[in-house]
Amino acid sequence: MEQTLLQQGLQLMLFGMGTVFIFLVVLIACTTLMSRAVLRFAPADFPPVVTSNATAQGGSAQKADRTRLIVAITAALHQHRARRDK
Amino acid sequence: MEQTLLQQGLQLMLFGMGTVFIFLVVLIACTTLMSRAVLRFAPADFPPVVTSNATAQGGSAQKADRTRLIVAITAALHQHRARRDK
Amino acid sequence: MEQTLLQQGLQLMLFGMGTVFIFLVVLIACTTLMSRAVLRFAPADFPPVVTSNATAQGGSAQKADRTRLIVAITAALHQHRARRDK
Amino acid sequence: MEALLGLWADSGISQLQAGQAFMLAIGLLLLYLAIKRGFEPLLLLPIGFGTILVNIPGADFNAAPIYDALGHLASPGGILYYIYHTGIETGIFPLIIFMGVGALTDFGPLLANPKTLLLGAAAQFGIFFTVIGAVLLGTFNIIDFSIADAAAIGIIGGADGPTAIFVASKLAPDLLGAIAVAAYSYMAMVPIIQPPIMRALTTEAERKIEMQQLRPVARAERVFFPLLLLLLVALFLPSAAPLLGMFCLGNLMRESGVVDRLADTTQNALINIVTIFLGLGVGSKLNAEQFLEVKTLGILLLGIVAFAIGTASGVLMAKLMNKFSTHKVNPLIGAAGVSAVPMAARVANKVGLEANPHNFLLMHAMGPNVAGVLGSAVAAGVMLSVVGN
Amino acid sequence: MEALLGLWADSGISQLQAGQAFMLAIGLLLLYLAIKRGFEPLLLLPIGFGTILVNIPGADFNAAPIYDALGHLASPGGILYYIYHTGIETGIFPLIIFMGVGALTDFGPLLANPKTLLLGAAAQFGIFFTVIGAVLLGTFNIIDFSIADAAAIGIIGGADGPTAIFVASKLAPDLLGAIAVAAYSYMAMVPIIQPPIMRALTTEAERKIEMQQLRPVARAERVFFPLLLLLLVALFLPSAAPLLGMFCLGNLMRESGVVDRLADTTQNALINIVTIFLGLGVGSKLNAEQFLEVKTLGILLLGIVAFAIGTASGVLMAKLMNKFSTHKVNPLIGAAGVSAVPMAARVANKVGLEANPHNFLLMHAMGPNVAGVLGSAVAAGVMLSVVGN
Amino acid sequence: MEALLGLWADSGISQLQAGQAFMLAIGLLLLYLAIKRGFEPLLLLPIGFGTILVNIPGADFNAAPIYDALGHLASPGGILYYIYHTGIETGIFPLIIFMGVGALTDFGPLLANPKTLLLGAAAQFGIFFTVIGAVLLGTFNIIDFSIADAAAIGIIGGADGPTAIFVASKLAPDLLGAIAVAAYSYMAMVPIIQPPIMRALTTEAERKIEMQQLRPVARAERVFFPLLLLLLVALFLPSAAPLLGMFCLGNLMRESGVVDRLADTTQNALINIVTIFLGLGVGSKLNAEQFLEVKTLGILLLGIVAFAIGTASGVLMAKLMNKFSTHKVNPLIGAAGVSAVPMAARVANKVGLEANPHNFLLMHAMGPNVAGVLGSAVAAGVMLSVVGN
Ligand code: NA
Ligand code: NA
Ligand code: NA
Repeated sequence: MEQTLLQQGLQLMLFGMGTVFIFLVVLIACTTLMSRAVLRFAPADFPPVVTSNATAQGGSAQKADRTRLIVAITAALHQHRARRDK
Repeated sequence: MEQTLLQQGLQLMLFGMGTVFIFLVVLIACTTLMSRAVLRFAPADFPPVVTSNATAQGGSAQKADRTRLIVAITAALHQHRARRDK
Repeated sequence: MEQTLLQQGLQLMLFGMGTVFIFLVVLIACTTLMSRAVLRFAPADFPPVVTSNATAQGGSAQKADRTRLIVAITAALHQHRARRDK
Repeated sequence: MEALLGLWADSGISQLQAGQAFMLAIGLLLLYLAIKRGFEPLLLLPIGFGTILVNIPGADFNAAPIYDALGHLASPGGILYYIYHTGIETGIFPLIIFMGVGALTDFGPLLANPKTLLLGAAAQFGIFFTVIGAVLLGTFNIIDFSIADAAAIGIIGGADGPTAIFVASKLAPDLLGAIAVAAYSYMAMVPIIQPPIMRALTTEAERKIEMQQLRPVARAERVFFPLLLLLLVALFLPSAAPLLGMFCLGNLMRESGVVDRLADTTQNALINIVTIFLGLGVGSKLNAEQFLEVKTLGILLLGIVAFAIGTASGVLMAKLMNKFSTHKVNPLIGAAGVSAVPMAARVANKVGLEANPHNFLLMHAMGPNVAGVLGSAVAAGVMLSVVGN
Repeated sequence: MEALLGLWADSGISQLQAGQAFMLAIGLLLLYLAIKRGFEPLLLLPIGFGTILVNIPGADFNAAPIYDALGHLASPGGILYYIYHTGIETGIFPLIIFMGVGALTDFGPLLANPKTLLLGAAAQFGIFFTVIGAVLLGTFNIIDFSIADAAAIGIIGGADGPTAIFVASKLAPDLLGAIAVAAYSYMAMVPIIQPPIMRALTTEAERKIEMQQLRPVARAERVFFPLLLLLLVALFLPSAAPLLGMFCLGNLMRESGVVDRLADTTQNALINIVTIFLGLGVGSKLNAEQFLEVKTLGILLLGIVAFAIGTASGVLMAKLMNKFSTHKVNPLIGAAGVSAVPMAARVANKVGLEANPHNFLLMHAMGPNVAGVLGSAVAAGVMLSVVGN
Repeated sequence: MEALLGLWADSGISQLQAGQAFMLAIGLLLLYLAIKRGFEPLLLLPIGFGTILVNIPGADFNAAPIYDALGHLASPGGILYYIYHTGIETGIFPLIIFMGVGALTDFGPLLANPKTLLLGAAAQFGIFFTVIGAVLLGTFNIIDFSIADAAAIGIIGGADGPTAIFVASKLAPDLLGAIAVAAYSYMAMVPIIQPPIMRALTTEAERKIEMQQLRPVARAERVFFPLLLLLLVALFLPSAAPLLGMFCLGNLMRESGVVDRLADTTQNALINIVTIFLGLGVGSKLNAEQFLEVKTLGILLLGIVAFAIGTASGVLMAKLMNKFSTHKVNPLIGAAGVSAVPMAARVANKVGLEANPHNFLLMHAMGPNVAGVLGSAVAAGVMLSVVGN
């Protein structure tokens, strides 16, 4: 017997949302386990800075580079000034 | 009756130069109207610098970037010196 | 009569190594002649710096750029300090 | 008789030209939205431009190449033909874009608070609710949507451009133009669509909830996460492997730290080149015959429903999670689960600041935001495996 | 008998090898011009290198791939075969280059003084005069040029590489190598070709004319201009739409300010990559059979005539404009109407400075210079629509 | 009967899945080597990732596209199918990489001391010795290698990735995956493989030999060298022209100084993009059927033999040269003749410093190092012309 279009749609919804939830729940579990394992076996491996939204999707690496450069220049000038003021 | 090669060539020249001139004259007219409309309805929208040939075909964006950077550094140094000399 | 696989392999080795050596010996000869000709007819064409492994395979141009920039900044600061100290 | 036929032909042509003129106006509208209103310009500018090009009468941008009997090229095709058929029909461009998005994605906030993945899951309800909407329109003969059409339209609710284009190119290529335009337009309109729904479904007190600062995330966690995701996909959901595999490759290049020059090119030159051609290729589907259909109206209508339902589901899921957890989440970040990275996260932050000027939700919202990307890629995999054959 | 056939074959081969040896020398000459004389090195270096590669006996760079009966690849083709057939025969590479040129073009000077478009129009007379020249050579059976050949040769006078390659690849692929080499060589020789003509046709007083400083141009004008151009092309000249459409896309990306990362990639990585392969592909047409023809001599001769006539027409049109206008233009900038951007504008500036050391014509000459790009693209459109079928 | 068939099918599938599971582990191993151990990550990361993708059951990354009777695409292929067949089977990707390597190669040290080319020649003995090894395995029916297989395996000893991939794709595509993995893995293991051999074949006194500082090299020499090399290839070894021609093009772009923007893109965006896809394409050949063969074991075994013999030959040739020359060379730099640029040169430098802390051999070792690239490209040309038909 042919399924109606509506039956197909409902099945797709149930199967789809089910899969999405199960998959992401499994991912939560595995991620949590993985993080714990990492923190136990390689605890010293922390980056100096926490996640920043500057590097999130859309931010360009070049912009980040330029920022870092400006920071470096500013730092150089500061250091220089500090040395001079001694 | 077949056209001779020369006839074809002459026709191409007349039709071609005609089209080029008509098209570009129409473009002049439309551009002038467009510019007037812009200057009437959005007069405040001027860029700080007039057109420069540095950005014309052949100039690379990277070069411009580097130049801007050097300008920035020079400015920083100047500012710094000025502050120091106070 | 068919050649055995081993015969083919030995022939490939002899012909291959022979070609490699002959080709590179010819290249040595031509390169030496070319270098002599260049040094005789265009002696003034020396680069300021000798070959550096920084630019060998694997080094990225961007890194070199950044290095050059840092050098430039350092130089600017030095020059500035020198002038100040006069 | 001949005169009549001629008349018909004329009117046919003039009708076609009316359609093309209308599509030229649509193309200009998209350019206006991109340039003046800032609606996802990286995509809508090339899409709008492609729309104009493909609707220039007699310019044949979409013409197929013609080969003579010996297989030699007698007449080359139009450039949009080549772009669409090599890059979009094959799925290559959306997959490369997805690799680039992976290389630009920071999973740090998600790793610091993995339960926000649930918000990204819940927001996908918008997708499947829309499928039902399309199916109902089909069932009641209002618009003639097939189940494949319905699935492709639903994916608009994923709020993720390359996913939508990838799915639509496989399931409903005729609707690709309308679907892509709807997806990117509504993504750009997230700051208009989402806030009223977010405010309606939350109390002032809920919107004021401050969340704990995220813990720092180790580099090793960042490296392992794309591999873990890849293996789970490999084991449980191979139909999502093209999208999520390329995404994980980009992210691994980013986080491994050993191939920075590859990651850099992926994030810049490569994704930019492909974005231009992807946009033009999508634009080539915005031709009068395929776009000026009642189906397009249906798609635009269903698309906004999808965004609204997805937003609501994310917020409600966050409220549900708060019933079972001691670490309260601010339900506003649930709305970021639709993805539309990073716009939806910024919206959550902004609405949060209105309620509590010291409450910066941005980083907290980035978790569900990228989770939404994964969620809709999973949903896409399900659709491709269920409907795709 | 067999001995004779063998002899013939041998001599045939040795003759072929003589041709190839000659072409290797041509390749080296092009490299010399590019590297030592600075003749348009971005194109002539890859073209010269491609010329050498394709003429290496037995290296098969131009070999077509061979497929077995089942459609599997039995023997892959040479890399130049793939480059030519995917990128040049289809027109894709010249169009992408044109997009890049659009992204590098500043229409500011043209917008500040739109009537300089007339100079760009007049200079295209070089194109059509050359067509007549080629047709006469054909009519009197000196060289056997068809009308399509004549049109493709004429476009050399457009002084615009991608336009010439695009037109030649459609109308006269056999002549593509010679046409591209002539176009780029003469563009590089503009500082030698143009000044005598410019001096001969102008008086000292005319060369001293100082022009008013250009008005500043609003950003909105810059954004609207490519759209305006695109719409005029769409309405009046669809056959020019591929070239000018891609050009306008590049320019819009540049000027819109909302897709800077796309514009940057278009101006750099993308145009550079395509330039290398375009050059190699053009070089692949510089093989002995196709290049060592009396036609090539005709092309080289007609090409320089085209440049000379174009230069003269531009200058004379400027003088004509001065008869009807109160704002005098310096007729030297008319020579920049041939395009050859930005070389011809620099030449106008230099010749102007000789007459009046305080007269900087560079920015004034950029207007007709970019107008010449548009003018020859329009001419190309006419030729493709009239001769192309 | 049906039950039995079903059982067989099941076991067949489960067997296949065991193979795929094993290959997934191999992919993870390659990623581990790339990320954690720093083994040539630019290639091994994409190769390892491609290995995982292609072995995901049901993900069809290697599926061929299906066309209907009218030639329309009924079902698009997998992305790895497209990458392999457009980029690797045709030889295009390795050739573009070679162009990029040329643009990154500094021939200065080689030009300052051209006789080090002999060291690069001698080290190729590893290639041909390995051919004999493979042939012996075939002759005694231990592993069924053909002469084409043997040649492709031998090229591992060239210690040059793109050359190995180019040759293997033409002579033994089934072995491509194993050959590429062996080549890159052993290149990464050069610091482990070479030093014992170098120490065993040299005396302490020999290792202490200090070499004269290299003379400065004129720019003209650098420009002429790739042209000279190209002409010699054109005259004497056309079968090596694809590899060495593209290499010379890259190097000429670098050294000519007139096309810096092209050289820059070749060294960065272009080589990076192609590296990613080359790696994925190679990974697509690491599928269970083609990799889980006894041949793979043979390849891995023969590959390490090739590296060892190549190292030894280079060192011994350096000692032989010292018998006939007054300018002594330190025999350690002979080991750099295998190529594996720049790793092998660094190893020579390190082992030299152990014997004499003031003896910096790095620049001296760069000469034989890049000579080894040329040597193995020449060897590749010989193999393609002798075995390729
Ligand atoms: Na989503
Ligand atoms: Na022109
Ligand atoms: Na080698």
